[in-house]
Amino acid sequence: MSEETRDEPQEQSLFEAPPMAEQERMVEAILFATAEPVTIRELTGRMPHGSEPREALEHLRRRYEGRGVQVTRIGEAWAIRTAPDLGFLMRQEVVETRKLSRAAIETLAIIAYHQPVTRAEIEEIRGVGVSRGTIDQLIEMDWIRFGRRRMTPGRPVTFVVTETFLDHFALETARDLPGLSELRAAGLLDSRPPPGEGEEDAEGEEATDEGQEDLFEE
Amino acid sequence: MSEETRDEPQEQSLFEAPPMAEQERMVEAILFATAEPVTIRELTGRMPHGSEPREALEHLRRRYEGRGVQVTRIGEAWAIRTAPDLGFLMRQEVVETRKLSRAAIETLAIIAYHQPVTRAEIEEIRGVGVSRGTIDQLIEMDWIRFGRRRMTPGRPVTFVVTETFLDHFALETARDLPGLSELRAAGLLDSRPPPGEGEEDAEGEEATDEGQEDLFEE
Amino acid sequence: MSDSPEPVQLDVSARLAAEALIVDVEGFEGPLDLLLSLSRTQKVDLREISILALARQYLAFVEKARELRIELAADYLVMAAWLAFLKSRLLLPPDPEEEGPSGEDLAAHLAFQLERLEAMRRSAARLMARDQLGRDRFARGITEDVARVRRVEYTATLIDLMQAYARIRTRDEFRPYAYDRTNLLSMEEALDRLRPLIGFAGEWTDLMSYLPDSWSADPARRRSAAASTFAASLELVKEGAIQIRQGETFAPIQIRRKS
Repeated sequence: MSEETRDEPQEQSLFEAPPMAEQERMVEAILFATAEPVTIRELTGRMPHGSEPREALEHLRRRYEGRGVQVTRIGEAWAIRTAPDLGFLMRQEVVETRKLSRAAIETLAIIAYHQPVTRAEIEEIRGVGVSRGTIDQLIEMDWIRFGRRRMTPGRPVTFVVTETFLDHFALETARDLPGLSELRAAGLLDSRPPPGEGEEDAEGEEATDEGQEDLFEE
Repeated sequence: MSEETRDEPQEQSLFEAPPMAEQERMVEAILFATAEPVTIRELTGRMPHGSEPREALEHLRRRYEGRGVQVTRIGEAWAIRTAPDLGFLMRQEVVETRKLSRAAIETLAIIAYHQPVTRAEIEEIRGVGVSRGTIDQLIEMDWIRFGRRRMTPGRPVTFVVTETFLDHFALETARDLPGLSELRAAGLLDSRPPPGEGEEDAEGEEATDEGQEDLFEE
Repeated sequence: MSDSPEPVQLDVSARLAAEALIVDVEGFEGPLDLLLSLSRTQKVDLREISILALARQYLAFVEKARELRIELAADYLVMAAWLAFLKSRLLLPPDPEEEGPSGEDLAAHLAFQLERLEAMRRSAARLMARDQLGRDRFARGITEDVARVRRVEYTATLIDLMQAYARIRTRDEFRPYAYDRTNLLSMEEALDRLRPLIGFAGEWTDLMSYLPDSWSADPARRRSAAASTFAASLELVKEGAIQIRQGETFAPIQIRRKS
């Protein structure tokens, strides 16, 4: 097999250099397989006598124009390199999905049910302070955004949920969020209403759906 | 209603795969970047959603036909390798591998042609015991690995060749082994039991042949 | 790939070669290898081989080796015994009373084994003659690693959201007890206080100097403020914003901005 094929070009080289197309193939193979960028001198040394590596290199460089890899000059040497616009393929993003922290999901729930709502109001409802990081995280996820400023002293900023939020939770509007009595019916509310209050709540549900402000006042 | 119809194409366009020419460039860049064969699964994972690496590979393979480097299939993976006729240029890159003993070469050939094959079967074919060192050496070179256990008494372990083996000997699949079909036609790959003790083995023989096909399919 | 050991001189006669065959048992990989080697002297297709002649040659070989007092491995002798038995079967007319396989069947199987071994030898040679990676074909010289970037994506379901809300509303019915305590500095408060101040802490400074003024006099308030400020400082260390140190047990805890 390879014995003859290996010897042949060498013998040929005694007389004349291989055709340019062949030289181009050679440069291509050498640039591909060599562990470091290759200089013209090195190419000359490795290719059959009489070869013109500079010209072959130029042909090769043009052939790779616009391809996924490119024939690139690095100082005095040449190498094949990934096209710059495809560098992103050499990075593999591993996405790790984590559940939102309790603080974040509670803050989000309050904003969704009570929007527009100020930070002070959120803290009052949660009964604990809301860290800046939690708000930042929800804004970064594009689940909440700033609403209008409240027309009260200090003109505090309010928070509302975004379209992205509605998309994620498959809601048309924040009003579609189930009301308290529905939560209770679904077993999501542990505490039992005081006797007799159940009826009242069923009606109150109507009101809840209408205005979230009402719910907050409750 | 109209909302839904408007949303659908939008979602599609979000995941629209890049044009095939662009996918070809991407496959080119990924294959060029590594010395190891890259599986279709890995390509799919790294390319944008909806890409068709199999088709892109086919385009790329054709593009490199006759070039100094070639797009080569190795089992379920793909790699770029220099054209074999240019090996003479790469004297500097030649890795001196440990010379394999005759026993190791024969054992390797028997595993390749008879896989999956048990140690007892290798010994039966060679007419001599297989030393542990021989098997260990081939496993260490990552040319053979353990296959499934044979469902016969004692559940002996079997050996099969690896992708590294295919890559090393420029084989697309184990089916491309030289002379495989002739050997099979001549019945030389049958595990023919010695006369008089074959009855219970007759079934096992069937299973062996099937197993081999199975493995090729993988 | 030659089976017989390398002859020292190429011009020695066939007789000498035959002797070498007898003397050098080590050169063979077992009885089957020896049989294959002997069968080659018949110069016929392995399927046509005379097993009888082969058995005679093998037995003669074993006999000769014994005369020369060469130690023969057990498997050579087992093969010899088996071939002697096979020879008798092939020579004698078949006994209809006798159970078991006929001499022809046994001979055919031996021929099959030899042919198969020969075929594997040829295949091994063809395999090794292929273009090999690292000798005739080469892999990429300059490789690029795939950098794995970890990205955390937070998520929640509608159920999570509703449960969270339900939790708060349920809690509403009993007002949180801790919140009523005025002598309690929360970690969030301490963090809010510490965060803008650390920008100025280029040097190591005592953590206690960061307590709010109104919190350092009363021991209860001071305790709470110290604890929450310390917790807040650990949070900032975790974020990589500051460094923290303590010379020894009970020594002042010092912090400074991470440059």
